Amino acid sequence: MTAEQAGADAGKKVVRPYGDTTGDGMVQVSFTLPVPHDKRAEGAAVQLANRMGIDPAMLVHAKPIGDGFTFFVVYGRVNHLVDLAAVQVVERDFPLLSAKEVNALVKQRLRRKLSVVGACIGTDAHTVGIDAILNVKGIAGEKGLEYYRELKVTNLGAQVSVPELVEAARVEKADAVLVSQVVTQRDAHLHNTREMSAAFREAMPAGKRPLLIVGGPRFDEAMTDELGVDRIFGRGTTPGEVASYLVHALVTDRKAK
Amino acid sequence: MTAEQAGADAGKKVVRPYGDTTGDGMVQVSFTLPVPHDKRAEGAAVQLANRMGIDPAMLVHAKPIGDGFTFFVVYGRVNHLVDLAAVQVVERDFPLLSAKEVNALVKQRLRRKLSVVGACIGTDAHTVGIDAILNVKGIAGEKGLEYYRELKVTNLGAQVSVPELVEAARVEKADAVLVSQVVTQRDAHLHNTREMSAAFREAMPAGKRPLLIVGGPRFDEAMTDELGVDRIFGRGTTPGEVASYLVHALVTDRKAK
Amino acid sequence: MLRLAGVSGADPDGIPWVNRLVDAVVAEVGLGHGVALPVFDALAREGMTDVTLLAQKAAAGSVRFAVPSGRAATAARKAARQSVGAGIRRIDRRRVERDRLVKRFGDPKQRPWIYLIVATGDIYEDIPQAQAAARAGADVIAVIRSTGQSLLDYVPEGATREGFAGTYATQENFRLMRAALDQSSKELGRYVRLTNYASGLCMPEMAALAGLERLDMMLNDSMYGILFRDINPIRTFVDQRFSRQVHARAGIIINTGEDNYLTTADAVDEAHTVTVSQLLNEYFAHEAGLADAQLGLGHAFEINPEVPESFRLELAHALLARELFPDAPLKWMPPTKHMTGDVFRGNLLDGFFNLVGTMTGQGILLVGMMTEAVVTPWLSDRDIALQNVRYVLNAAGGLHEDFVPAPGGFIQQRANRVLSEAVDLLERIGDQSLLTAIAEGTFGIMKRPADRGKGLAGVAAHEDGYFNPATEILEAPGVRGMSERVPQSRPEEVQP
Amino acid sequence: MLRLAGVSGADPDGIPWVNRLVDAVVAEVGLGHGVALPVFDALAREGMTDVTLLAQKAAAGSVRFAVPSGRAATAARKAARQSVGAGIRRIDRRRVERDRLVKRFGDPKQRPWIYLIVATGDIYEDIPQAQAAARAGADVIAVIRSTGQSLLDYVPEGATREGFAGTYATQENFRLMRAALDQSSKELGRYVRLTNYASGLCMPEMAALAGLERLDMMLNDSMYGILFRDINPIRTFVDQRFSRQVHARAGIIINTGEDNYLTTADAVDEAHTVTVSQLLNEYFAHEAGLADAQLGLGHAFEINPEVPESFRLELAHALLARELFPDAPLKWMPPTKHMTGDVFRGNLLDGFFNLVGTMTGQGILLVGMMTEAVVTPWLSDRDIALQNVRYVLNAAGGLHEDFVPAPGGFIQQRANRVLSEAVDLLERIGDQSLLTAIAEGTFGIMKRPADRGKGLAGVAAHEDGYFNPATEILEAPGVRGMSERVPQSRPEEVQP
Ligand code: B12
Ligand code: B12
Ligand SMILES: Cc1ncc(COP(=O)(O)O)c(C=O)c1O
Ligand SMILES: Cc1ncc(COP(=O)(O)O)c(C=O)c1O
Repeated sequence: MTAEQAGADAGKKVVRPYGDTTGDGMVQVSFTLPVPHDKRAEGAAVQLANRMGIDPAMLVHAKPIGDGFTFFVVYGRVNHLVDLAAVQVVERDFPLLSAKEVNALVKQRLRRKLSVVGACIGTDAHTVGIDAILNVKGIAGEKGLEYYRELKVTNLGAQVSVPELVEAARVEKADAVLVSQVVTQRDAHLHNTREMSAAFREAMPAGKRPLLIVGGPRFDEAMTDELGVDRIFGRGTTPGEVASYLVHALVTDRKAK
Repeated sequence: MTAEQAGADAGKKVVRPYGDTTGDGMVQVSFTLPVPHDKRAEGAAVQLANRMGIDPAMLVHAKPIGDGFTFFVVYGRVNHLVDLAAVQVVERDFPLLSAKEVNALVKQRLRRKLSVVGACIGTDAHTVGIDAILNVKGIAGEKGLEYYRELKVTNLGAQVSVPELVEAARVEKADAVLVSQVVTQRDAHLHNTREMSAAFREAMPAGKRPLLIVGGPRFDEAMTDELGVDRIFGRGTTPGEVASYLVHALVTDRKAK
Repeated sequence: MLRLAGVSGADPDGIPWVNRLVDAVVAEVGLGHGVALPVFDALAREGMTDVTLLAQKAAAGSVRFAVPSGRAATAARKAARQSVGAGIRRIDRRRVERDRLVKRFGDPKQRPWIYLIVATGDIYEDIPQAQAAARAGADVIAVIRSTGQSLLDYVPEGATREGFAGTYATQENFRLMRAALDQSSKELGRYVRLTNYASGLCMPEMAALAGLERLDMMLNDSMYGILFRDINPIRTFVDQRFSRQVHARAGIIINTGEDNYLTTADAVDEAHTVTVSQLLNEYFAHEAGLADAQLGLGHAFEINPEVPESFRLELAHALLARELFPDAPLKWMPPTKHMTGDVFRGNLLDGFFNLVGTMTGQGILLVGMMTEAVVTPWLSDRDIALQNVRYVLNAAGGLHEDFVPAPGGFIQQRANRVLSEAVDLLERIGDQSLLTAIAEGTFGIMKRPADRGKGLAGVAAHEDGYFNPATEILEAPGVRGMSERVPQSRPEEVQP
Repeated sequence: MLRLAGVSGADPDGIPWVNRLVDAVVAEVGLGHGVALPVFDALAREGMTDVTLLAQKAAAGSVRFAVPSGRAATAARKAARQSVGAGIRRIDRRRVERDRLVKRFGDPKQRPWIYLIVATGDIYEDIPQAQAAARAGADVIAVIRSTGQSLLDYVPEGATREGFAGTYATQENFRLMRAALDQSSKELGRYVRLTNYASGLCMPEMAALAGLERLDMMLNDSMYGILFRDINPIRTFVDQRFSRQVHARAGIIINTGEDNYLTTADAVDEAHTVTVSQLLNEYFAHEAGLADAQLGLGHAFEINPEVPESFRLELAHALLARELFPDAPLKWMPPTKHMTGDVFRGNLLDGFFNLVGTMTGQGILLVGMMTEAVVTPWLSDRDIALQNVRYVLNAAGGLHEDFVPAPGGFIQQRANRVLSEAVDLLERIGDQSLLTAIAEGTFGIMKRPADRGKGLAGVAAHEDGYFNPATEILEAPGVRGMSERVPQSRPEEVQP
């Protein structure tokens, strides 16, 4: 289903937030301002809420934190409309295949095992996400890529440096490189991903480069171009989606790459 | 202290919300959209957050409610600045007096008891707030206005109609009328206050009209003109503040009215 | 009573014909004999059968009323009995219907039942919200009515889309919501109950309409109207009796309002007034024919959370109620007074409230909302609140097995103290009278003298020959017995 | 060891002189004899006294190293003992100082102690946040270090303002934070403790720096580095022993890392691995001279909240740990794995976590954050979380009196089952060896063979004549006795 169809299906294009009545536009906001608690601070909080488009803004809670900070909770009506037609979503633009179908397609069309190299790069040591995708155990009742007979999976684990990753991709003749990034403080995930894609661009000519895929719970899936990767997977990804995408991008629709 | 002084005191004029680093601008938002949960709905939530000035917006939680609604939690950096110098606050512009001082000033200057009539008007039956201000018991360790020897308090209680209130004000020769409004759904408090001030304007000539005061936890104290009242008191008002204001407006600074 | 006789509809100004009729009767012959005799006498004289038509004529001033005597009186009494009896049979049928549906769809699996409010102020917004709530786990839906309704001396007509903090309770709104919840019950395989208010100046009418539209529970307190709506005490005691007789007949569970006291009085200092009120509500309820299983006696988690050991004090109070009324489906009310705009803290407090509910085996749990101090509940508030309840009941539903108040310890001592304060207060009330106690501000620190309050005009002493066919039927022997036999509304116990 | 001898500072690239010196020694004579003999021999030969200066010269390539023998060796040993002994005396002085300050400012009034993390990635943001947290009730502040630090083979230098999800652990950062918290302790009249990590490739150095800068607790686990950082198992076991000897001497409470297992393994299925690890940590700790009061053994509230009776299962596990280690200040860790972006639910779960903490008498409570699944904690998250803890401890602090697991009931059965599974596993480990068990993925379902992992290059067998003055001093008789005598760091028990 494309975004347009989805919009049409819903039968309406413009909506507002819903508190308890259609169109009431109600939202909840909380934040801290670096000012001591007094009336002026409360006024400042209302000002911020107004700038966010909340009007009238009900300041319902203000609590001093330490010396120079105040925490606020604001409720109110936001004036923005949400235009569903303008929503840009990375919809799944490839068919979801079963493990059997994935294996069959790789075997028939590629005629060799598809090589996948995975890692958590940088100083990130959160392997649970990439393991969920790669290890046999899988997640949410789906087996991971290791379970697919026609995929050859090399999982490098955590805290892999970018040069190590590039080298492993070369050695394993990787068709695809799967990188996980979970720590996002100070945009660590973005920095690391950019460093990774730059390294591959530098190390290999365009045609020889493996498909670059990153995943993690806080990515914006629309940022592929900005990050120089082929695809981004977010919260709640399942191995089946990843396998289907691999087949789509590397086997059935090579130009997609 | 005026708003300007306060701004100067803080030594800085422009601030941003504070997550864990100065200037990071981080806020938390939650709302429901009247759309079923899917990727498009998540995109719509991010769109709304963006319109509120949050960019990048991290959609961290999405949960379907019933058939056609989805609840979202978004975190992110808001781009607005808060200009402390532009904050408009109703600062207390009268001195805070003790009960003794209030009594003394009324006795010396007014030379009669000051008559106060209070009520919850409309269908509002939340009397705890107005009772806190009027009854001897008071609130937060302060006695209510009944405790002041030189004030004559008539508390009409709950669900008083506007005509009843105007009549009582006339009978009691009210110097001030104190009205409480706690229910705010569909702006009940604003409607009722406007109805009340209009009735007083109609029933009495400007010079004879009692001072009109409303209070309640969800009022915006800056709306006096819009509502046609002399003063608005919000969350956490104490009887002493109200008594001091009465003396200021009716005794020591009559023109203030 | 006239509602049971089938009077319905309203004049062009929205005043129901019932009220126009009563006004006409009272204007001519007063209230002392009841309205049944004059009305059915006039009906016979006019050669009519439809009481609503009579009301319309009376409103137009074209009917005369008198208190009949002799044969005319006997005939009027008979007609009245027949007409009202038909209404009561309709209520009986709705009760059988409920029992059938409960049997088909089933009761909630867990105790306490999960009770949720909707309060959008528009019946057509309330309906989807109620259905969403049911789907998310609510067992009972309470539709909140508009702030002003309790002081209206009539019941508005038709579907309504207005009101503050709730929309009006009307027969049509009852019908619409009950139908919607029947649909949800079917979908969910669990009978979803519906609640409204038999409270305020129209307490008896509300009770009748609830019975007619198969509502399942009603807020109905013997003193709430007096204390919180300043309604005349005598009127309230009379009305609550009649309304409870109707509830008894309809198999409706009443919810009493002790929680309200703790919003104005301190929950620690005045804990015993809750106990006393529960005992009074129980007494009046039994007297009106309600069975223990119909007594949703109220109490609440309203202790200031800053008080040391507040959670254990709540446990003590909740256990005391549980032990005093072992067969009543106690209604456990969430924190409201000490809720603030800090919604994160609010949701936490609600969780601990839920925990007390499950640890002490409460019957009905009114779900607390994190936005209690902010707005009437949003759709999402309700969802978050239900998730909270589900977590607590699922994760700690069996904790009561391991909860054994230390003998002679803090909890037992506290419960004993509240009980003995309650006994003292009851003795003091016994020495004076309940009306005096109320006048002196014993409950919810509200002072309400017996000769004051709203609706006083509607209070009249019975005169000789006073006749109310509804009370007569409801008080007939056997009926009381019936309600005694329906403690759990189990289908097999229903009278044929 | 060289840190204790006073080597400090770093080269222009930020590599500490300590590391340059060790590298130089290893390049010439290997690691088998320890570095003390070659270094102090060279020092004598160069006629120097300052080891840092020697390191600088060595880095420049202008010093030769050899393993001395005969008189030169005796002299080097003596000099080394003196120099390192001075460092250890500095640690002793910091310990006495702590005891004095605890006596002056006092310990927290309540158990569990409230333990809070700061993790801004900038020491100068961390400081005010830590102070705000202390003011809001935190008893222990843990400064989280940057993600990459555990795999650095050196300790960075100076105050740092960078890092992801925390800033670096450096001696200067330790000093700055300890000074700030001393100020807070004074202001608050309560000694606020400071925590960091003795973990990763620099475990022993961290321990030494912590002792020198009067940190009060350190995360220090016998297996964490192996399982979660893929550090060579043998290196880890060696390093943890030395670091624990230093902690024992410094009066530092260690925090073990069993909570981590439950982030990768299931908290119900693998509950017994936590128990086994606690027993191992206890064994290794005693072996290194730590007293029971220094054993902050870890465990966590990580059962999927959807599991029926999950709360009671948590109670069972927490009680088991409490009863197995009655004298240890157990460290109770909050939910992380099943936290989601639903911050309202998150705060609720944290409340029930806090409740288990107080009901089962845990020693140290790491405060859970509602934003666990979202960001490293914000200032406001910490405030909300502390408010949560305060509510629970204040409202239900005495509930343990009324909590009596039903004999033979759900909780007891569960605890028994976990214990017997733990015993079985220990027997299996006894049959093979701990290194084999680790290699096979017994803990946290991570497989870690003994001949793999990071830092393997730093592992060398002791050769004849191996000499480490620090271990010698720390293992000297009497010292062990001392740490046994300081179960609660009570001032009067301190050795002069
Ligand atoms: C488990 C855990 C740990 C474990 C990790 C164990 C391991 N071997 O992975 C341990 C205890 C070791 C740990 C340590 C730390 N952690 Co941690 N940890 C978590 C926790 C609780 C759960 C993460 C998780 O496993 N999620 C479950 C998996 C299945 O979900 P997922 O990662 O999102 O993966 C899914 C998708 O995103 C996607 N996906 C992910 N990667 C990829 C890759 C590809 C190619 C594809 C296609 C898809 C894909 O598919 C997966 C399946 O659906 C989170 C909090 C939380 N509740 O989220 C914190 C959290 C991630 N940790 C955090 C931090 C800061 C740390 C530490 C740095 C703290 C410290 N200083 O001590 C350390 C050091 C770690 C380091 N060097 O990176 C922060 C990160 C903050 C931020 N946003 O920047 C979090 C959010 C907690 C917090 N609020 O502070 N942690
Ligand atoms: C107590 C209470 C009740 C009691 C009232 C008892 C009584 N005699 O007052 C009872 C149980 C009867 C009740 C009933 C209802 N309530 Co009510 N109730 C509350 C509650 C829990 C506390 C209000 C309170 O007493 N606050 C304490 C006082 C001291 O604070 P305050 O009112 O803000 O007053 C201070 C200041 O605002 C100021 N102030 C206030 N008035 C004035 C006036 C003047 C002149 C001045 C100078 C200052 C001033 O000074 C006061 C002292 O500092 C709130 C929820 C909450 N936690 O806030 C809901 C709440 C106010 N109730 C609410 C509702 C909807 C109802 C009902 C309509 C529900 C129903 N349909 O059944 C009914 C009907 C009431 C009616 N007809 O109005 C809503 C209102 C929603 C909204 N924003 O519109 C609330 C917010 C709960 C909710 N989330 O749904 N309620
Ligand atoms: C018994 C009872 N009746 C009625 C109400 C509602 O108020 P009103 O009757 O004013 O609508 C309540 C409120 O909780 C109540 O407890
Ligand atoms: C014992 C132990 N060491 C260290 C850490 C932190 O990780 P790192 O050493 O990678 O900074 C933890 C995390 O919780 C831990 O439990």
